Amino acid sequence: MINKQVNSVHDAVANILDGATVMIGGFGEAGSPIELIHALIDHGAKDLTVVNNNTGSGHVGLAALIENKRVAKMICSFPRTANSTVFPELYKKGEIELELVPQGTLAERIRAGGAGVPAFYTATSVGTPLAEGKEVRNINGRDYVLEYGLTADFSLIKCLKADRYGNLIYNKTARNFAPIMAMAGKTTIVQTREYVDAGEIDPEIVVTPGIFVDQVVTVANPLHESELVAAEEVYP
Amino acid sequence: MINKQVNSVHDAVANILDGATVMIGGFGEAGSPIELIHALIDHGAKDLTVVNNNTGSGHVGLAALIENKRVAKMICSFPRTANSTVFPELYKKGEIELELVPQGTLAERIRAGGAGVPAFYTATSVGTPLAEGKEVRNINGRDYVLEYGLTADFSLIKCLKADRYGNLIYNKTARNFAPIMAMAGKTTIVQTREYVDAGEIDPEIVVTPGIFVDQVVTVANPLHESELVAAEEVYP
Amino acid sequence: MNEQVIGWNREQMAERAAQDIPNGAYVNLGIGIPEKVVRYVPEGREVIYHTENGLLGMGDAPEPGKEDPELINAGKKLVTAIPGAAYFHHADSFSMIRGNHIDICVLGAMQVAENGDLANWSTGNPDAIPAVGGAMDLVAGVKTINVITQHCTRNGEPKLVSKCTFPLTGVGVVSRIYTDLAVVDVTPDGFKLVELAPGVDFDYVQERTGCTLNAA
Amino acid sequence: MNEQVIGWNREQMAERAAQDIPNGAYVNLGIGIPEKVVRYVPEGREVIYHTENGLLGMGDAPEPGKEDPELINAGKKLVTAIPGAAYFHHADSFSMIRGNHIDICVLGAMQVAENGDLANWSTGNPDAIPAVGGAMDLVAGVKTINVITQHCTRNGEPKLVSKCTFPLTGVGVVSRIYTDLAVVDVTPDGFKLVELAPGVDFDYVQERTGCTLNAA
Repeated sequence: MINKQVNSVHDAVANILDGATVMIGGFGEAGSPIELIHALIDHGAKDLTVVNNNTGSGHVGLAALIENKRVAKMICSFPRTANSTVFPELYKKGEIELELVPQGTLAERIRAGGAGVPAFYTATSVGTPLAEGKEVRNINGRDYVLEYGLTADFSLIKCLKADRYGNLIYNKTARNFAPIMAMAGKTTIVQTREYVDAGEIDPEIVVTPGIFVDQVVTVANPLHESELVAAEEVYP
Repeated sequence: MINKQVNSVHDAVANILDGATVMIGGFGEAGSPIELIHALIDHGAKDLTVVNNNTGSGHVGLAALIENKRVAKMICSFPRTANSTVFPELYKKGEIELELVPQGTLAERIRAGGAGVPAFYTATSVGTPLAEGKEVRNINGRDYVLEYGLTADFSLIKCLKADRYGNLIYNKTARNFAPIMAMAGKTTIVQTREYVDAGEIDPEIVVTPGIFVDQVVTVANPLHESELVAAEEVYP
Repeated sequence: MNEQVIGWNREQMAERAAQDIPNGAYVNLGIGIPEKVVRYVPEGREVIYHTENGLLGMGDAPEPGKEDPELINAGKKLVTAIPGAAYFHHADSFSMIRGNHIDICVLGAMQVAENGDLANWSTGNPDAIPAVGGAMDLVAGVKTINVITQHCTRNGEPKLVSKCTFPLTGVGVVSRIYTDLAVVDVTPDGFKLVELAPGVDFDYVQERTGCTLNAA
Repeated sequence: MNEQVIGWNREQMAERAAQDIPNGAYVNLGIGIPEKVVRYVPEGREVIYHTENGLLGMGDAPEPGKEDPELINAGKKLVTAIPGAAYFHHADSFSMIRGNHIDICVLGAMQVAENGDLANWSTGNPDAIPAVGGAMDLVAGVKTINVITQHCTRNGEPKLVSKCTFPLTGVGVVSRIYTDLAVVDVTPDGFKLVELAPGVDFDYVQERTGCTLNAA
């Protein structure tokens, strides 16, 4: 029997080692696997390289992971957001590294990593400071920069429903980076609001096929980051 | 009002000019837009470059398009199949050109073309005759060949259901190349079994978003290629 | 001071930009004033709004009580989805952008140069936290890039300039600029006035522009 | 002649190959004998079969009356989908392959060299129509490549050879070979016997192998 279910968020993140590269789904609050992130804080792994579009808000979730000094480097497109103070402070003090990547290039690099494409060309960033030091190639009369695929030791994502094989569907714009991070993670760990048996998700509507998923943990009623931020909650 | 519906398969293909590059969906019979192909034969455009995984069967559909001398060049991965005699005969006589591409490289080149990625690296075909003449690059200790994105002037595909905005869903393994060809075609023409108003396909299950679709024509009961081949039908 | 009492206000700038969006266009809206464009689709037209976090068919803000924190736009504001919308993941979303499938993008700007160069992501201040988001992808991939911006900064510095001094977002990418004072096209001959806001004359706009403004 | 009365038949070769597929594996099956492997999942195991034309969770042939010409495998034969299956497009399907997500691929072969080189797509005959399908993608991307093949050609030529004479599908890619006579591993020291088919002895296999076969 195939069974990817694990009993708790703590069990799910237990194998994440110091120094690991961890992709974390979500665009702002939408899709952020906040219970998995909090479990990762409890777990204690440090010197992490974290890939996420942002750097979290307030003092919970990804911001708390950063605030607790677990993250050596962020790879993201937009490290500033409303209520985002943790990353800027550490960055200004030189205590955290930043690799700034245009959002579409970030998405394509993650997808490439998951698809076994080691590198590709894109017109994005040509002629800007973010192309400095990168190989530029003219193809059919237009300049493109060479970008490399990104993979991760672990991907932490959130979904709406998962079946026993790890097939996933999502809710609205919470889908965002999760399907491509599931592809790019050597071990992909999913928190799902609902867990069902194989066959209960129509094969035509599966967004992430189970082949990309290693562990599934049920979090039926996930916390809402924005509510925690509004209440000025601090984790842990 | 946005309305992508056209009245007939003949209207749908009327703008395809001689010399056009045309992607045609389908993997064997599954997903082959046979009514659009037959309309293209009637329309008469020639010197076409056609992208399809195969070269058709019997004397209908894609095989008939080739047999009627409309195709100057095929880009495909597997030009031989059961009941496939038309292409082999023309090829042996030197009357049709073949660009043979590994199936996954073909799929990725089409996807890249649609995604604005002009070129990418892949390990597929390294050390084989299909890599001859191609740029090889070592990335992190492994050799990869450089492959270029593919686009088309027109893509002809088949789907199960389309809405007024051109959002599409498919049937089972008839999906195959259609979603990526829809992305890679400057003009994407769709034959659908069922046409519905906007809002009648759940936004969560749309496979091809309407942005990739230009024209939709309803073919409620498409012909089955295998039945026509078994009956030794010849088109036209 | 004058800029605040004459010319177009923010809503009117968005409304003016919306006038130029044809029926059936696929449009991406940047953060800030551009977000307001979604409200001003002219009568008789249908426009499909794309938000790069994974939605085609974005609608305006939800009614109270209908908010879903998992239905947001690129500015992380709550939005709705119209009937006929589609959700997709980030790589597919940026395939639409990079692959030239989006017809028009309306963005904010720090500076636009007369050759169409755009600077809208960084002041180049070494103490600032750099943040780029999807801006570079949008200007590299969308067919037509329009800008909505105040004509001048709060300090009265022109934002339409001969050459950008801030780091670029893209080279030669801007087509049209909607400011509080005017609509200006980027042409091979530089900036060209298209339309003046009510109560604004050419000299007034030229005076507040960092280089030659060609007459309409 | 002997090859047809001693050793494993085609069904038994498929069954033997299936024994080595662990519970939970994601497996792609090539055209021909490998297609038969789907029938022989050992008791107590669940295996998910991938077919590159867009299905994970492929089942065996449909019952009469339940055929759908739009539900086929890579060999274009009618198949079924198990509960828990998923459909996807060709680029996603080959992302699974190229991206190292498939655990095992079982393929046919024309020749396998003792260094693991595989030739299974072309005889190199200039008059033949070249056709490659997904074979090169599979051998480049799948974690473990196993081969099912007759030990010799119909003319009695060995298919396990010191060096492939046919054009390659991939370089150094094969792990294990299931023939009608034996199971053979590719090791750093060349071919190594793993198991003999019933009624077959080592010398019989060595005689029909084009290079040294190391004993088990």
